[in-house]
Amino acid sequence: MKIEVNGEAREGIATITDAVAAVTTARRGIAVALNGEVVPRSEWDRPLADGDAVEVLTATQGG
Amino acid sequence: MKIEVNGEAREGIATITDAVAAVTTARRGIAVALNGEVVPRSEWDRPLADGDAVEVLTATQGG
Amino acid sequence: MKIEVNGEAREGIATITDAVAAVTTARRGIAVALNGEVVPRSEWDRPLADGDAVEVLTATQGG
Amino acid sequence: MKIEVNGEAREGIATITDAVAAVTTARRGIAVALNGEVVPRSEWDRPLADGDAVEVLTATQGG
Amino acid sequence: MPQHATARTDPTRDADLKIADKTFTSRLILGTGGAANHAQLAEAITASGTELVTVALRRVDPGASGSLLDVIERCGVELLPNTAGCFTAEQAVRTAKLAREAFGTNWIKLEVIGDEDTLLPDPVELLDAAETLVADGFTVLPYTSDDPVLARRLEDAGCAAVMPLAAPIGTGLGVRNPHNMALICENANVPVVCDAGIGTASDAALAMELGCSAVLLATAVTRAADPALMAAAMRDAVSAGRAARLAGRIPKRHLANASSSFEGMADL
Amino acid sequence: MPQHATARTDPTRDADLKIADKTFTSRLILGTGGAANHAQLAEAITASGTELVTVALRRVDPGASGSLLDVIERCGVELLPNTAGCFTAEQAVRTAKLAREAFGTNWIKLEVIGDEDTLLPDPVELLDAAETLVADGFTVLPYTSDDPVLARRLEDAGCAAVMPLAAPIGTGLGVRNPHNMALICENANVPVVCDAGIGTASDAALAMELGCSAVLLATAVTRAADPALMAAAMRDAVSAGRAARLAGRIPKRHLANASSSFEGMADL
Amino acid sequence: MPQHATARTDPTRDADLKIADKTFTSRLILGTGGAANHAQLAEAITASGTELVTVALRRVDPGASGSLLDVIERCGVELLPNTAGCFTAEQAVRTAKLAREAFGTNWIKLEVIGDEDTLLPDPVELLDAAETLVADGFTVLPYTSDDPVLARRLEDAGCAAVMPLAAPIGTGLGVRNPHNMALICENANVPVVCDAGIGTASDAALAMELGCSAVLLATAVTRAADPALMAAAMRDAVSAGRAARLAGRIPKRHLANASSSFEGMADL
Amino acid sequence: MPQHATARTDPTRDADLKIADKTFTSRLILGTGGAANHAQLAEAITASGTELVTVALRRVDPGASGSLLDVIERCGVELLPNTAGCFTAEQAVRTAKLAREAFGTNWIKLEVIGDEDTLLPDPVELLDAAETLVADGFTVLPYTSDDPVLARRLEDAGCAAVMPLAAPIGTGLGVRNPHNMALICENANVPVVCDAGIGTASDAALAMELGCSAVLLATAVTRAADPALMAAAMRDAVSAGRAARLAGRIPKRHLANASSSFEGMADL
Repeated sequence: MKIEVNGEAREGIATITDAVAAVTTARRGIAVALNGEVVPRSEWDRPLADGDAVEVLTATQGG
Repeated sequence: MKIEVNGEAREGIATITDAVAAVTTARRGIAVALNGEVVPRSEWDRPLADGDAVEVLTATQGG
Repeated sequence: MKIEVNGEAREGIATITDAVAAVTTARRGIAVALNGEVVPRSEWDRPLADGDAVEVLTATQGG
Repeated sequence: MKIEVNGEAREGIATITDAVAAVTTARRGIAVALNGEVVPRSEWDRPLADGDAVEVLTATQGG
Repeated sequence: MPQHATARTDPTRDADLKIADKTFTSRLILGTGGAANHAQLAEAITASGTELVTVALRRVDPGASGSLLDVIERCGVELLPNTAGCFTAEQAVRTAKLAREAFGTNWIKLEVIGDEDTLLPDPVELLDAAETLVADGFTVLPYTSDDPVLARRLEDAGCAAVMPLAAPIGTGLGVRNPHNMALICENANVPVVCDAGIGTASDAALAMELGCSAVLLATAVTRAADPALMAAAMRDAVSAGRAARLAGRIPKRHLANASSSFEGMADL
Repeated sequence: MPQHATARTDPTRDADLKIADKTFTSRLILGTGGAANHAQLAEAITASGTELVTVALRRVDPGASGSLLDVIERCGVELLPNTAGCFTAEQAVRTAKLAREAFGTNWIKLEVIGDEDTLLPDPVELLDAAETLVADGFTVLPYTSDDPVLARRLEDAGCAAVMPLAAPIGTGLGVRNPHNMALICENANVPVVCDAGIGTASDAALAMELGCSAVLLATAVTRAADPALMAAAMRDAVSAGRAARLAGRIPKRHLANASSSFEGMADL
Repeated sequence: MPQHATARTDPTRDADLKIADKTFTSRLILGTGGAANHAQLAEAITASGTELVTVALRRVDPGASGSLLDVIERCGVELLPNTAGCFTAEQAVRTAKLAREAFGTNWIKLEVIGDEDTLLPDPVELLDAAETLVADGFTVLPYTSDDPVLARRLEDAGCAAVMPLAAPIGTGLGVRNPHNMALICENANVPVVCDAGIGTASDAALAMELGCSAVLLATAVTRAADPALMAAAMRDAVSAGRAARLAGRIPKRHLANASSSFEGMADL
Repeated sequence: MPQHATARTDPTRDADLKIADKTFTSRLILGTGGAANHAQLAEAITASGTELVTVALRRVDPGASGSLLDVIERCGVELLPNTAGCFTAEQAVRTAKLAREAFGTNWIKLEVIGDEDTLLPDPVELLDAAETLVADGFTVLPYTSDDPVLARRLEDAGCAAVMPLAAPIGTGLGVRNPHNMALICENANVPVVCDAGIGTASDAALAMELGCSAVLLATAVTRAADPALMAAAMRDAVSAGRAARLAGRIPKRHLANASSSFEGMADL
């Protein structure tokens, strides 16, 4: 199953939790979008489908 | 039948042609709106209905 | 003998000390000009001549 | 006899007329200073002395 | 060569103003509002050298003496109707259609006001009206703010020109934001007409130097003490500013640059 | 009426520039410094419409090709020599006398510089030189700072005009201090000529609007990408600014003043 | 009396900044963008005295050293996420929802850009996004142009503040159009925060003098040679401008008004 | 580190103002003219944080209530007498000598006015008086125009500082010619004090940003609606402007410079 995480295709990602773990160990200040829509943390364990695009975002310096 | 021409109620106005004649002798540079919609000159003779509002407009100084 | 003190003609003024006493009881922050020239305090007792003009000056609000 | 013309030492210059001829053939719009002082054209033939400094000036572009 | 000189010294000669299908020699558009009477207006139009004047559409005034259209015709200039006074896109669209009917032109100076104290345009209603009128075949010249993004969107909507304000109508404050005006001119692919807020000749010249293709003004001329003389001033200011823009001005320097060389200074 | 219109639209018609014993139709004085060559200079002089050009006095250059005086003569304009480059009153006075001898004119643009980076005038040396030259019968036109008190003292010393700078020579920064320039114009009883610092047309127009009687510039024209075209721009800018000044501009307002009346708005 | 003096000399004492449900003592909001590193950022935040700093939302960077959130927490200031980089209302709305999820705040600095060279806001998309987010319960602080009509419409849409730009982001040009900024402040019923374009202390002071309730800046501090010192400068400039506004400045005069009376002059 | 921060954020800590033999922590000099009464003046002096205030010398007023000197003493600040109102060098020199006798200080703010409407200084009389007073052992602080050449000559004459005006006394017009002010600061080897014409906080900040070492003002504070609050504003504005100058401002750009990087943008 192919999942895109932050623009990179990855293997072995079954859930959003997996996707987050793949790019960061941080838990605070993290938000996730699945195919453009925000996914509340309570739903991070629901299974992903092939071709899903996951964005794992956090705070960076900005004006 | 009551017709409003340029905001004034008038009697004895059957057509737009009558309405125009009631306020000006000019023919050039005149446009007419019936209840907000422009009426081409070719249709000035169609009968008005009670309560119709006619606007007879022309050029004035403007920036 | 006529002496002018701060622009006003006065009688009975024999010395600069008299002139100063005629317009103020203050001693601090006072300077005196006799006919345009500054007179140090040490010389305030020297006699004035008829027609002398004495200016008794002090600090006022200024920019 | 050494004469300076426009900052350059020159030989064989006996008069201002010589000095002018040494640097230009123009006659119009020319003024001459001898040791800093203007010399009217009428006096251009008076003899120069050793060490005299002659300035031969004309119009140039200026603001 | 004198011929060449003439060409060179008349920047409009080789660079007429083209808007949609029309070409103008004059780069000054005159608003007719504010003139004390028709005679004074005619004199100002003549002195300005303009070829295009704006008019508003209002209820016929039975008591009016003389026709504004006759004045414009006598002056031999074209007429550009506006939608002044409209606060909504719908009102402005209806007014534009009435103007087309009245004057037989599909050109419209599109004004949609968002505030009655400043008479500043409403960006949303303005863009909406512009899209509707372009779709209906109008040649739309929108009076807009000096917002470069809004100007771009109006151009993208098919407007034949964009007309950013120098300052609010009738204020005479001149180009309040030269930086925005320059940004608009740098990015526009249609003529930029500086519209409203001009107070005096140097304001008009500056607008042209910033890259505007033309200047539209009314109050500055019609309400000046001597309208005809101010009209002549604006005529000259617009060509001066245009020529200065084309001539390539010198750079600004912090320190001096001698115009009389020190070379060859006499030792006095 | 067209005749009248012409009169009205040509502010110089009824108001020539008078300095000392001379009268000029043009209110633009052109400095010749900075021109790439004589042909370009001639073209700029012609396009500018000027009647008076400045020159500096320097050692004759044996290698010079052609005479600047011939160019000026061919253009049919008068010559105003300057004392550019002088740092003391004595130097300037000597230079003025040499100029009188060379060109047969007692007119002199008096420059006494106090700093070589900014080329700004030295107020003390300038006033000293002005007094000496006036006493010697010269018609003195001093290049001065924009200090209203110094301008007054130069006028009191008998100068035929005062020529305050807009900005340092060749900087093209425009009128740095309009307030001072206005104060000088309000109080002067001789013509005020804005001299130096002009960069583009709107600068020249502004100087005239502030009340100057004329503008003197060199670099802005001679070093522009197209000197002749910039000369034409300056010609028009000076008459535009003069006309705007005479025409009585509208007051500046904080809020808008409708140029299209709301009266008679249709109910759409 | 010294107590009174203290009160008088601390304009924020009696006039805290209130936005929606929050109150701030500092009227300076600091953007974190552009800082060379976290240490420098922390020093600048401290020196600025700010209580609110903006952050952007971006993909987690596995290689990032240290957490920006830790820095902000250590400085004891609140966080305001922005939607920087969004070009459409939809993108901005999604970003705002993600920020709410990530940081547990419903406050959002709404940016919807219309042009990548100037980063100026798109008025139509901005207003659209603001309406959507307000309806979704967000406290919306929109970064907007200095268009008074757009500012009014954003306020009418329920924004908690309006944040007009002084000049384009990062340009340091200062308040390009003081007239528009003043018009916005005169008419707003929510706090006006001057956002973007500030370059130096006097710019920030001027924004407050024009009536702004606060100033938001990033680049001016983070990219200054000494960010902490510039942060202190901005802190003082904002309170100076606010105090000057409250203190009632003297009117501007054309002529002088003696501060030392001539009365009692000695005859010397 | 907090200690360091403190040092960094207090630009005056490492850079006191030195004039002649004295050192000041505050860079604001307050003129006492225009205050409604002594109580208000005392409050303003305290709020301003100044260490030096100016006074004029006038005939004793038998009816005067309370002594200005007592007020100044109670505030614990030093006194700087001026020669305000003098029109000639001779008058100013005599006044300076009387001030030295009255107050036991050889410091003098030298004013020699050339025009009673603008109160602008007379360059020739001013320089003459400065030379005389320096020779007589005075520490001379001349109130001068913003002419860089005159400022240089005053410095060469031995003045301890130069005090160019921002604008005429009491006009509140702010720094009319920032270019001249910057040129003076770049070239001066003595402190430059911006004296007269300041109207509000941003004016004072700008003067410091241009490179002035201090600001002297009276009317802006004493005639404000709330003098003490404006005094606090000026105190903060001067340190803000000084800090901004030292901090190294960002360059001005024509186009934007993103403060939120586009890198890492989510694909939404």
